[in-house]
Amino acid sequence: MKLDGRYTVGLPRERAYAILQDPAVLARCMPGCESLDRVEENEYAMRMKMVLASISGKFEGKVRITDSNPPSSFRLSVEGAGKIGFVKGEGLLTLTADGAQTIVGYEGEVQVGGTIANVGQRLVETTARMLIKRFFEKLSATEPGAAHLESAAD
Amino acid sequence: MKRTISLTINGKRYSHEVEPRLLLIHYLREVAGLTGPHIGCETSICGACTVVLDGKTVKSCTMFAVQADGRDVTTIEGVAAADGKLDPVQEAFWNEHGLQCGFCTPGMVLSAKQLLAANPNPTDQEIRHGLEGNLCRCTGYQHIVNAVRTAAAGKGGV
Amino acid sequence: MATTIGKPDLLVGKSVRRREDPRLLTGTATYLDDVKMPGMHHACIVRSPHGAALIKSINTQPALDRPGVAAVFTGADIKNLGAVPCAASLPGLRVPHHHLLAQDRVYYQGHPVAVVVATDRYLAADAADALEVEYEPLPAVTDPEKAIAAGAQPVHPEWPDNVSFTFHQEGGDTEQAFRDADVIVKQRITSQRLIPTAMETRGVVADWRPGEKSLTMFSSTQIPHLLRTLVAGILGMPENLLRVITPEVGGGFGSKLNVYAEEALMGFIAMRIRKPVKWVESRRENFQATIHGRGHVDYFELAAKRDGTMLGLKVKIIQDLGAYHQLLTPAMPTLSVLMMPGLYRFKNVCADIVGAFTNCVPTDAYRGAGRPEATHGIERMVDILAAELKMDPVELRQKNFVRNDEFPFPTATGLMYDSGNYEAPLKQALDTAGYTALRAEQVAARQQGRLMGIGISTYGEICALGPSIALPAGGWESATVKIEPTGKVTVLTGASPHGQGEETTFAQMVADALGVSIDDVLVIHGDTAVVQYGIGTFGSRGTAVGGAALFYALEDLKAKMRKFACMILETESVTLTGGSCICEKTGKSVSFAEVATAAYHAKKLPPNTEPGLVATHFWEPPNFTFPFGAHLVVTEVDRETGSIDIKRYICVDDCGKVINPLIVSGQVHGGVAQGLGQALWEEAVYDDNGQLVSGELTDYALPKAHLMPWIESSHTCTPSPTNPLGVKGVGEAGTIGCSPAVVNSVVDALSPLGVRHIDMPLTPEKIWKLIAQGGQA
Amino acid sequence: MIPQEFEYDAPATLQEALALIADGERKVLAGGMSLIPLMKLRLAQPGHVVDIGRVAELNYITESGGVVRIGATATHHDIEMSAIVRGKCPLLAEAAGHIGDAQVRNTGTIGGSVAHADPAADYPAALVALEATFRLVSASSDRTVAASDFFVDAFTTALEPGEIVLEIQVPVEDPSEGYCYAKVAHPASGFAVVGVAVRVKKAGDTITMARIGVTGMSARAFRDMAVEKMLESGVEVGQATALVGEGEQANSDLYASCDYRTHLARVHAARAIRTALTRAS
Repeated sequence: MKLDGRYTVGLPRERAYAILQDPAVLARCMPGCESLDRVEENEYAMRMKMVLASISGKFEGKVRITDSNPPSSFRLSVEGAGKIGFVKGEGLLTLTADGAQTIVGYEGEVQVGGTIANVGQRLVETTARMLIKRFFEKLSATEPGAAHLESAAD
Repeated sequence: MKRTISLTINGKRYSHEVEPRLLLIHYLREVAGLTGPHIGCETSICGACTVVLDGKTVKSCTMFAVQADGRDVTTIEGVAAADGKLDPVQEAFWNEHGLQCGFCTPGMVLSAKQLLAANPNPTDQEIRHGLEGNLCRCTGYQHIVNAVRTAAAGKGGV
Repeated sequence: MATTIGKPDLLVGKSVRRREDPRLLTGTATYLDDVKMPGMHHACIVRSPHGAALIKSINTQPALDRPGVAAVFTGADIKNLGAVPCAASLPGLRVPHHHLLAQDRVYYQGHPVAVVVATDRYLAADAADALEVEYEPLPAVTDPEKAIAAGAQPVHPEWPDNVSFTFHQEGGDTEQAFRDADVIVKQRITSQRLIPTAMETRGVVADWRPGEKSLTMFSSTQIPHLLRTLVAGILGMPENLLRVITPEVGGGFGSKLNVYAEEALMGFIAMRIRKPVKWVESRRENFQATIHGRGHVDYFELAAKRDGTMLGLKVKIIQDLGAYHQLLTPAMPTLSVLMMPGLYRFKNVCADIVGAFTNCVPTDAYRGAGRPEATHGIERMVDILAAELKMDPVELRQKNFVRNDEFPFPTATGLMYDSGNYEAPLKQALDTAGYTALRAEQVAARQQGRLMGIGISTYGEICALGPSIALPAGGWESATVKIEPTGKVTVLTGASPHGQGEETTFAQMVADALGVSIDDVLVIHGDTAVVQYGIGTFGSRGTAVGGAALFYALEDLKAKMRKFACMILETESVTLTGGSCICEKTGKSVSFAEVATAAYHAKKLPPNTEPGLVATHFWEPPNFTFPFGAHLVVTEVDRETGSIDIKRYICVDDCGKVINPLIVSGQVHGGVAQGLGQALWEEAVYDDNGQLVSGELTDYALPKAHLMPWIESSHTCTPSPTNPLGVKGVGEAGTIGCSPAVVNSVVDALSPLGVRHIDMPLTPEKIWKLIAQGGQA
Repeated sequence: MIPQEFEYDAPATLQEALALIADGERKVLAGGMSLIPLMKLRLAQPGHVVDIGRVAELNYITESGGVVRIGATATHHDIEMSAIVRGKCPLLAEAAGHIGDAQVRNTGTIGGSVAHADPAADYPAALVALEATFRLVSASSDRTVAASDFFVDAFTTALEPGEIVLEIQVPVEDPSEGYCYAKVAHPASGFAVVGVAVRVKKAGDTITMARIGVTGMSARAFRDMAVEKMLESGVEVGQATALVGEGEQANSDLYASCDYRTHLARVHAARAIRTALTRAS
C-alpha cells in the first residue's frame, strides 16, 4: 500500500532535519514506542506497544535511516513484528523550507501481515495515516523543548 | 478467576463455574451439552450460533457466558414441543426444503421465528432483510424465504 | 415444467420432503464438532503468517510450559511420514513433496508449522499463542501470470520457472479453422480465486485404540473411503485398521473432496498421545488452509465465418495452482479443456495449459471444478463474437448448437455428449422472459439513458463423474441393499451425501422398486466399517452414479426375492408390488417380511440360492452425463454508482429425469447463488507479499439473503441414456450456467459505451470506472 | 479464536462501574459487538473487563425539555423501535436500523458503538447531523461534548481514561423536517462504505436548513457545514453535494478506492437530500 502526504513543522529546515533523525525525538514521537536502542549508526532496535481503541499489540523491530541527504531528504524504514502481525514501512522524507517553517513530505509504502492484514484490510490505510499524523502532532508538541531534545541526543 | 453463573436454557436451570472468557456458544455446546447452535465463523457474521436471549436473537459466539448469567436462553433444542412436535417454522422449513446441509439451520430457524414474531406478515424483502445475519451456502435462500412465507401464512408449507 | 419419472402412485418424481431434516431442524444431528470422547484432547495448529519465509527456529518450550499441554509437534516429528497425496497425474508433472508440517520453509500463508495439543481448546489456543517461531520472510509471488514471467521469484527453489506442468490438447485442425475464418475475436478472461466456504469448516477427531492397533477417524469429508486408503498410506498403517466415519457434514462444495494434512496429523497425534484428539478449523484457517477454487487467467481466440458459423477455438489457460498439489489440483484445468466446446458443433479446439506455482493455498475442486471456468470463457466469447458480428447472441447460439439428431455427439476434446436438446431450454427461457418484449424494453430504456442488459448463457457440463478412466481412483459407485429379517430395508451407499438429500431420493427409489413404505427404508453412508468401498459425493455424481448402482443392486435383490417367493408360493413367476410378491396365476401372495423371514431362517432354499437377502452392486458408468441449460439474466446498472440490480433471473436446466423436484430446485438455487457470488462479490485476494487480505467473512462477501434475486427456475427433460435412471446430475448446473449469464447481461447493459468484457467480480467500483471512462478499461 | 484470560466485573450501579474503571486500565464492555470479536482475534487483550451491561441506570430512552436522552446501554434495536426516537429524532432510528443485522442490533449498544468510534459505523453520521451531545462521566468528572468534537479520529474519541459515555442527548427534530440516512453497506461486513445522514427544512422549493453527517468516507464521521451552507443559500442539490467531503482524506480499501468512496458519498448525499425533501413538510 502506497502512502503519501505532507506536514508542516514549525522549525527551520536544518533543525527539522536534525530532529527527525534524532533517536530521542523518534522514540518520543513514534506512536507506542517504548524503547529505541542504537544498534549501529542509523539503525535502532525498537519495541513498541500500539494501542488503538480496544486493539493493542506489542511489536519488536527496527528503525533504519538511510540515504541521508541533509537537510533535504532521507529514507526512513520501520519494521516490527508481534503476535498480531507485522508491519514494514519504508518511505522517503523530503524537507522543503517554507519561511521559518519546514514542509515535510513523505512518500512510501507500507506492508502489513498476519492477523492485522487478514482481518483489518479496510482499516489499514486509515490507521497508517493516523499514526503518521500522530507522529507529527507529537513532533510539533515537542517543539518548545527542542533544545532539550537536541542535547539529549548527544 | 472463575465465576458461578446460573441461567435458564430451554426452560431448565443450569449452574456452573466458568472462566469469564468462556464464550456463550462454548458454554452451550461444551458445558450444557446443547450442540444445536453451531460455530461457523469468529467475526459475528454467519449467524450459525444464533440463540434467543431474553426473547431476542443474539450471536452466542460474540457473547461471554458470564453476560448470560441470570438470563433466559432458548436454543434450537428448545423450539419443538416436548412431545417432539415441530414448531410451525420448523415444519415449514421441512416442507419447503429450506435446508440442505443443515449447518446454518438452527440459527436460521430462530431468526425466522423472531422475524415472524415482530412482523407476522412480512414481504419477501422484509424476510430477506430479517435474515441478513444468517448465512447459508447451500440453498440460495429461496426455499428459506418460501418457508418463512408459508409459516407466516400459517400453512406450515404445502 | 419439470418432467419427472413418476407415476401417480410412485414416489420417484415427487417432491417428498427430506428424511434427513427432522434431526437437522431440531439441533440433534451430530456434526464433527459435536463428537465427544472421554479423555479427548484438542489440537491447535500454528500456521505461517508469511506467504514465503524460511523457518529459522521454533521454540516449543513456552507452549509446553503452558497448563494442560500434552504435546507439541513440529516438522521434525513428521518428517518420515508420507506426504499429502496428489492423485492427479499428468506427463512431466512436478509434484512438490507436501509434508504434513512445514520443514525449513513455508510456502503460503496458513502453511501448518506446528501443532499444540492440550486438554481443552482454550488451553490449546493459549499454548499455540505462546509458541515462538522465528521466520526470515522471503519475497512471495501470488499472481500466476507474474509467477511464470521471466525473473519471477521461485516458489519452490528447485523449479525456478514456477511451472508445475504444461499440457497441450488439440482436436481437429485449429490452424486450418483459423485460416478459414472471416472473423477472429480474442479476449483475456479471468476466473478469480474463490473460497468455497462450506458453513461448517473442516474438522477431525482421531481415536487410537492401542490394544487393537486401530484408528477411528471422524472427518468432515466428502470421500470417506478414499480418505481411509490415503491416510492409511501416509501413516503407514493397514487400511483395514483405519475406520473413517463422516458425521453430518455441513457442506463441502468440493472443499472436502480432498485429503488434508490435518487428517493424517490427527491420526498421528492420537497414536502418539494415546488419547482421542480433536481439531476443528477456525474460519480464518478455513480461508487460509482449505483449498480455493478457480484461479484462471485464460486467453481465448474464437474463429468464425461472417454468417456466425463458429469454426474453432484456441485457449491458453494459466492455472494458479498455489504452492502445492492437493488431491486433484493439476487436473482442474484439464477438465476445463474438456468443456471448451460448450454446446457447439465446431470440431477444432486447441488448448494449452500452464500450471503455475504461487505462494497461495492450493486450488482444487470447487463447485463445478474446471467447467465453470471453461463455460464462462466460451459463453463470454460467443457474446463477444455476436457483438463483433452484430448478431443477436441468441441467434448465434442457435446457429451453432449441436443438433438433436447428432447425438451421441463426439466433441473436439474427445467427449461423447450422451443426449441433448439444446434449443429446448433456451426457448423455454426466452419464452419465460418474454425475450422480444425485453429487447424492445431495452431499446426504450436506452433512449432514456438507462443501462439495461439482457444476458444469456447456454451451458453444458460434464457430470456423473465418471467413468473410471477419467478419475484417478475409479469413477464407479457402490450400493448394497439389504432386506432385514423383519422386512425393513437398509441401503448402504458408497456415495457420501452432505446436504444433497440422498437419504431421501434413494429411499424414494427403494420404496418404489420394492413397494415398501419409505419409512421402512434406511439409507446409511459415510462409515467405512459399515459401508462397502465407495468413491464419494462430488462432480454431480451422487444420484447419477450412486443411484444407478442402487438401481442395479435393487434389481439383483428383486431377482433373489422372486426366487424365494416362487418357492414359497410354489409357482414359476411372481410380481413384486405393494410390499408383496404376487403369483398372478393363482392370485396368492406373500409379504416381503415373510420372504425375508424365509430367506434368513433358511429352512428351505430355492435351488442354487444362498440364504439372506442382500445385494451389492458396484456400477461402472459407461460415460459421463452431459446436462445443459439456459440462463437468462436481466440487469440494470446504476449509472451514477455502478451498482448492479438483477431484475430477473431465469434458469432452465435439463438434468435429465428428476427423482425429487424439490431437491433439484434447491440444488439449482444454491448453485446459482454460488455463481452469482463469483460474478458479483467473491474474490480471494492475496497481496503481493502473500497475505490473504480477504481473510475473514467480514471482507469475503458471500451471497446473503437480501442480495439474492428471485430465481425463476424450470426444467426441460432429456433423459440420459448413460444410466438406467435417465438422470444427469444437477449439483453444479446452477453455478456453471450463472456467471457468464450475469456478466453477459452487464456487458450488454454497458455495450452502448463500447464495453466488450469485464472480469469478475463485477464490483460497483469497477463498473463505475468503466462508465466514467466512457467504456474504456 | 479464543480470547485470552481476563478478570471480569459486572457492577450493578454506575458508581461502582466508574470506581472500577477509574484507573483507566480496565476495559469497558457494553454490548460487546465491537470488543468481543477483537478479543477473539486476540487483537484486543484486556486484562480486566468491566461489564456495564447490568447497570440498569444506563439503559433508558426518555424525552424531556426538547431533548431525547438515550442511556449508553440502549441497544440499536431499542433505538430503532423506540416510539420516542421514531417520533422525535427519526433520523437516528433510521440509522439504527441500518446497523449490522438483527442479532447485532439486539446486542450492540449505542454507548459501545460511539466509544469504539469505528470510522465506518452508522450512528456517528446521524449523531453529528442531529447535533447531538454526549455526556461523559468518570468517578471525578461529568461533562458534555458535542458529537462532532467527540469523534476525533479513527477509533479515537474525546473520552479520557476512566470516562464512559453515560448518555447521548439528541435535540428533538422539528416535525416539519425531512430526514434520511442513505448507506452503501459493504456486502460482507455490513459496515458503511459510506453513510450519509441528512436533515432538511424547506419553505416551498428552497431549503431553509440543512444538516449533513457523513460516515465511512474518512477516518471519522464529520459534519459538512460548507455544503450545508451552500444548500441553505440556494445552491442546487447536485451542485452542492458534488463538494461533500471536500478536503477530507478519504479512505481506501479493497472494496472502494478513495475516489470512488468520495463519489459515493456525494451521490448518496444528493439522494438522501432529495429523499429528505420529499419527507419534509
